[in-house]
Amino acid sequence: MATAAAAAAGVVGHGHPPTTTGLEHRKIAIWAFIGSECMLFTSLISTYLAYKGRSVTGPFPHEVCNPPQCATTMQPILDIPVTSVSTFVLLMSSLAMVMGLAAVQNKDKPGWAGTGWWARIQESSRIWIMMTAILGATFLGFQAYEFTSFVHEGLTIRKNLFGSSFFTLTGFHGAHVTVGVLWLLTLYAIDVRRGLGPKDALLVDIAALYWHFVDVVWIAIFTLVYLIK
Amino acid sequence: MPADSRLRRLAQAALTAALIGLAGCVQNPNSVFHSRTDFNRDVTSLFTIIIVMGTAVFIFTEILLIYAIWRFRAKPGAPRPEQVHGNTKLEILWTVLPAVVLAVIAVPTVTTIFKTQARATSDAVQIEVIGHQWWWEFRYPQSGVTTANEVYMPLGKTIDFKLNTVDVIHSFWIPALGGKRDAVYTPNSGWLKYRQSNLWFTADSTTEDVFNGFCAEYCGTSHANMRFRAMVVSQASFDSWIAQQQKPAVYSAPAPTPPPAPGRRAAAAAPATAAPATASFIAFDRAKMPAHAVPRTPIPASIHYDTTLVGDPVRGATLTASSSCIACHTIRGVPTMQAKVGPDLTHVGSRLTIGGGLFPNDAKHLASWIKNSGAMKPGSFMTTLGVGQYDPKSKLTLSFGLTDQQIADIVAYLQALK
Amino acid sequence: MATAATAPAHVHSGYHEPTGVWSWLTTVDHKRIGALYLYTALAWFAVGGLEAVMIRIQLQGPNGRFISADTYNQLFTMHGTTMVFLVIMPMSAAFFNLLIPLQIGARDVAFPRLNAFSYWVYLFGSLFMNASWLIGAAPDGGWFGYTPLTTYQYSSGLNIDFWLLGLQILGVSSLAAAFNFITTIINMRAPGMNLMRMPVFTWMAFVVQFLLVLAFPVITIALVFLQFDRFFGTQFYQAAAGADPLLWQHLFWIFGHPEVYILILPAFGLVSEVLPTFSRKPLFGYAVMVYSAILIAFLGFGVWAHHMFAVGMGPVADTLFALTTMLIGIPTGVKIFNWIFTMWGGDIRFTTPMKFAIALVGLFTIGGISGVMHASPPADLQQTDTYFIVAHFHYVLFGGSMMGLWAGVYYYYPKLTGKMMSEKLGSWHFWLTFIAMNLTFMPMHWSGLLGMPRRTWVYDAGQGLEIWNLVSSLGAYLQAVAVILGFWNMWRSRKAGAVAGANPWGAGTLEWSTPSPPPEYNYAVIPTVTSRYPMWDGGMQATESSPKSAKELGIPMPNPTIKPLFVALFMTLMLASMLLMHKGMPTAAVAGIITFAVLMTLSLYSWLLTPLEDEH
Amino acid sequence: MADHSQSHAGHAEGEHAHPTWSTYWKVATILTLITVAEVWIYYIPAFVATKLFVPSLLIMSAVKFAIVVMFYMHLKYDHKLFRVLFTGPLIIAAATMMVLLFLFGHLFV
Ligand code: HEA
Ligand code: HEA
Ligand code: CUA
Ligand SMILES: [Cu+2]
Repeated sequence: MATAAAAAAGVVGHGHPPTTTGLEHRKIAIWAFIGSECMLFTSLISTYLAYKGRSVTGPFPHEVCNPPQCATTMQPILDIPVTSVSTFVLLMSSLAMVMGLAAVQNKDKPGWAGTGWWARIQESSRIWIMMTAILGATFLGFQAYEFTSFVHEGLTIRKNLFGSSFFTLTGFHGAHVTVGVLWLLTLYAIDVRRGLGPKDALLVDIAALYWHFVDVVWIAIFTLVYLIK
Repeated sequence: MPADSRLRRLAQAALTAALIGLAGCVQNPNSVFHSRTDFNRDVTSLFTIIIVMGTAVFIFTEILLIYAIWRFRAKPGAPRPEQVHGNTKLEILWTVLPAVVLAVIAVPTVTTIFKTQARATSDAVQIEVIGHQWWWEFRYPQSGVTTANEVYMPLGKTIDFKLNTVDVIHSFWIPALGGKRDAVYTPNSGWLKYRQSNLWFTADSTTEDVFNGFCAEYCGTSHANMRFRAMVVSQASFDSWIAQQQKPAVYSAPAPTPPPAPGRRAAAAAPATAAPATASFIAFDRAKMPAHAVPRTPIPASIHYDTTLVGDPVRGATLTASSSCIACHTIRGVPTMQAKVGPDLTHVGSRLTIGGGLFPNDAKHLASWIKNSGAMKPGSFMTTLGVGQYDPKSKLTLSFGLTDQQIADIVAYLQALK
Repeated sequence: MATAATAPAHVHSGYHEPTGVWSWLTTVDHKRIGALYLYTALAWFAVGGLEAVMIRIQLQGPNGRFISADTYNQLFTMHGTTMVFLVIMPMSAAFFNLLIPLQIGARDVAFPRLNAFSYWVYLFGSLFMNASWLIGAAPDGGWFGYTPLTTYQYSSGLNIDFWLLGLQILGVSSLAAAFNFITTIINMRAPGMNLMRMPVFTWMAFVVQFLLVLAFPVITIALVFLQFDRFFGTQFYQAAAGADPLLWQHLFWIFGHPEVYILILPAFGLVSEVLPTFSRKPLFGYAVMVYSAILIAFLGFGVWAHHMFAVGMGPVADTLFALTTMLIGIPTGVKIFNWIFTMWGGDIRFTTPMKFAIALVGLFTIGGISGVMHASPPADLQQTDTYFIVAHFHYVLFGGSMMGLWAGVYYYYPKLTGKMMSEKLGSWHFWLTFIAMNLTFMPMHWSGLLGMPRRTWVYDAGQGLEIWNLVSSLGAYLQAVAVILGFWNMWRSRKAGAVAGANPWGAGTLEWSTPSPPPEYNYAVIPTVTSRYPMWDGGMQATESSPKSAKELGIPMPNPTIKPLFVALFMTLMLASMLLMHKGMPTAAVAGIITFAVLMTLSLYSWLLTPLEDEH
Repeated sequence: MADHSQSHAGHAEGEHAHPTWSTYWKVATILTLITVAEVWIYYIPAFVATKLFVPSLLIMSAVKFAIVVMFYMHLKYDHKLFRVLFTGPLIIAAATMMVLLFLFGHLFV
């Protein structure tokens, strides 16, 4: 029987043998990578929380800092309204992302989304991918605004423990978003050059998984850093 | 519980047998098995259980292994052995047995944890231990005494050490008296609630003696040279030591007497020798110092000092109070000397060692130290003072600095500070 | 070994694999990459060992003056760092590369070019870190670089910068490799090779990859904090700013303890292959061996603070970590006893690999038991930071990891090179190593309990330490001889060794069905696996030679490429540029970082946009 | 890593039921609503003062986290292997964070 199996397998000699699980290599890799990222952000968030309320001088995230602790009275520095908006933007980018993936996966069946202009939009992977990138960039814009205004209000990465751990944590997340945006733009370029179809779905899928993960990390950060006093 | 105590007795026997020459032996002054304190007695009895258990497991496992490989060594032409794939019963057995052994270790472990980390008794002698690169500062908050590298404690009294550091992490360790505790920076604003930065024990089963202490946490260049001595003395001696330490420098600065020429042992030295008579017990008697407590670090070949030189403490006092010593050291009673960088020298003459327990406190070593501490102790932050000395930090040979005679004067003065 | 004589050498095969430097620089063949890992790691072992020998010369007698205090501190720091990150881990990686695809019946790893990348990053990273010796600024903060000692305030030299940047680089290598092997093992198993038929080495490798994936991000972050503190003046470890100096210790050991299982499990895996072969019996309790490893790995994340009992975490935390730590003794014990019972009732042949494997069982047990002794906090207060600890981790690291890896070298050398290593030399190598390592490390238990702190440049006379240190030093010198013998054996056997057949040891696992050395495509026909030991159960026959090339067989193989090497090089240079900051050249540093970042990204794109293989 | 891209791309997708775009929009709406709720209670001092504030925030963000992972990352529909690859690390990460916060005196003390 072993020989029979071998003979059968002989055919496999040409081209690639099917993967054991029938899944794509890169999809497994990206999930393993995401698992690893969990520990990365856990370390960052744990540090932020461990140092919560231990800065010896202001500005502080949620509390007023009065002299002598601070040279002059300093108001709580976190800007919840603005950050809420940027949070919303990032959430919407995830929506755009899934729409983009769906569009790519269904390229081969035109009209899958029904009829009418809205269906046409739904079927256009380029629109959604570019939209995701734009929303991501918008989020980064908000972050840039936030950082600069903090610096003007006297909170730098050197100022106090809050500054160090806050900028490093959110900065790491921002860096992840930046990479994601570049990745999406690359996909967009490919889409424009040769069009992304179902056989490239994987390319978009792994980018999407990464993007959504960066999004859920922000969900955690928004609550743990911004909302909990 | 009797079972435990029986085990303990058996263990004690096994230990003394197994670790003969290790536990409590004279040639091994720093053995961790000296049971001089309540702390070490608790640890030793716990450790004994662990060692006995460990040894048992070790012997059992190794014998099993050796027997197996001997018994089942290849025999020529032997048939293919039976292809056993496992045996659930056996595997359960050797999951349970270790669990039992571990339980035997775990129970006394937990009880000892809570016992040794309980609050120290309220009447305990408080000592603040402050690590510096690379020497130890000891403060007695109850009596306002500050000293360095030699910590005195009363026999039979509980001592509560609070650990802190001014720079990197150090670790306070007197093997014969107790375990380690790291000196991690803790803000003066009170000890952090979630960290136990203290260690206490009672030296109740020893005679008056000197024990070696070490820094056990790597802390930079001279980590190896960050030693100290622990003197356990009778309550009476301790009290008189404290009384003496509380005094300002007993050799009060320049006396009006005309400074005598060098070479003549002048009356000037007299106050130095006379002064100490005021206190009955000043310091542990050099003569009684056990051999293992006498440092044997060699003086580097590069440092020469003519021991026949006779110093004049009066000139020494003026020199000290006006030279760069003032940048780092305190000598209470001398207005110019209030710096807190280096060890407090108010009673340096009464100490048995210098340089962080590296050298005996005699003229030769003290002089060599002042000349070139960097050569005596790698990384030492004290400035090189001897003229013509090679300064390890600036990598230059000093064209100016103290002459041997000046150093002799300073040494004479410092030695007078009993 | 009967086969060895009759077996045709691989040179008989009709085609020749490309040779020459270029073919090695551009290779994406997992076997060649494995070989590169192996030889590089052994070279670093010589370096790390020589550092150890210098340590021992200095400590041979009291108040030694052989080297300066600063040099000593650099030596033990680099010795530890080298042995852990540049020797044991890459040597394990060598076997991952060589064996995983062969053992699961695959033709390569999932991402061949990423695999090459991992190796080049490791090579450049290790060279970078050791370049510090050339400017006399080798890392000197201890292998776990405790803050605040390693912050700029207390270590303003480049020493620590080399250390932390070096570790960042090496981390990239390990992580990339880990994702690669996880995918490979999950997704490239031959038909019939279900998880519970996988060779135990592959299983251990699988578990280790998860440890890597979860442990390395933590030290990466800890190092990022340190880097920011040193380079940008952040305050993560600045006690004066309210920071807790213990943050570093926690983050480091959250990585550090899993790391020690990263160091031992591959050796366990190798031994689990060697013992059955030479006992001619299957591994005892295969399933339990697998589960215990998973359990060890899992528990390994919950014990880190047992390295910190002296900092005063309070009784509750001490108790918690003491208990979790002790628990780990149980699954590990299961392994030890299962190995003994693998040999039990067997027909044991004492070949060199078998000798090393048995030595692991015996010696690791010693280290493990002393480990359990440290696990008791009150007792550990008398052990921690003394030579008793040094004894513990050398028994587990040398007696465990090193012994297991040497067993692997002797066992798989025929598969890698097609030649047998000399048994006579091997026997000498083993016995010398065995005696010498005990001479070196056993006395350290005593010097530790007699009050000798570790990391001490000198110890004073008359403390009862002279004799123990002298013996340790003599043992170390003897080890040097042993190592040289081992190296010599490897070197000469490549030419002089007897020709090895496909399965010289009469082993049972799949990799032994391939010719020695295997062709680039490993298996002309992807095997169908029917049992754990197909070579014993007649499920597989050995293929002695493979006359045809991949092209002739129409097997798609990845093209060689230099691109991963360039990406690795530019990444290393990018991080290395940071050094200039502390040389007072921030602009130059930034310029360097940007330049190399751009170059890296470009070569990365050109790598990603070229298909792996020619269309067919 | 363009490795092995040619062969049967998107293999896995075909096998599993897929969330439709309406699911996606529903999820988006829920996410938005929860976020609004979160920010809203942040501005109710009375509620912030209560012991419920922190737990409720944690729960809400946990829910957001979960639905994004389940629907947008289609873990709910995908091969269970991915669930293992993600939840395993997540559990270890969460546990580590808890213990760390305890050791730094922020939890249970
Ligand atoms: C290969 C690496 C490796 C391995 C596998 C281990 C395994 C273990 N280690 Fe070790 N350890 C290190 C490498 C390793 N260690 C290093 C490098 C350090 C020092 C770091 C530094 O400070 O520089 C260290 C330090 C270290 C410490 C800190 C000591 C201190 O600094 O104060 C502790 C404390 O608990 C410890 C414990 C253990 C335990 C309990 C195990 C267990 O996994 C061991 C389990 C095995 C056995 C127990 C033996 C076999 C079992 C049986 C035969 C069954 C019966 C046994 C019993 C019932 C006990 N180790
Ligand atoms: C797997 C890891 C590993 C290995 C294999 C070793 C191997 C050895 N180690 Fe150690 N060691 C560590 C890991 C390891 N070590 C770690 C992690 C530390 C802690 C560091 C720290 O505190 O920060 C440490 C610390 C350490 C110390 C304590 C230093 C101190 O605290 O002050 C000592 C002291 O004796 C020591 C000795 C040795 C010796 C003698 C060997 C011997 O086994 C070495 C044998 C090898 C050789 C002798 C090399 C022979 C090669 C040649 C002679 C060259 C030949 C060249 C050609 C043929 C080309 N090691
Ligand atoms: Cu202080 Cu080591
Ligand atoms: Cu550990």
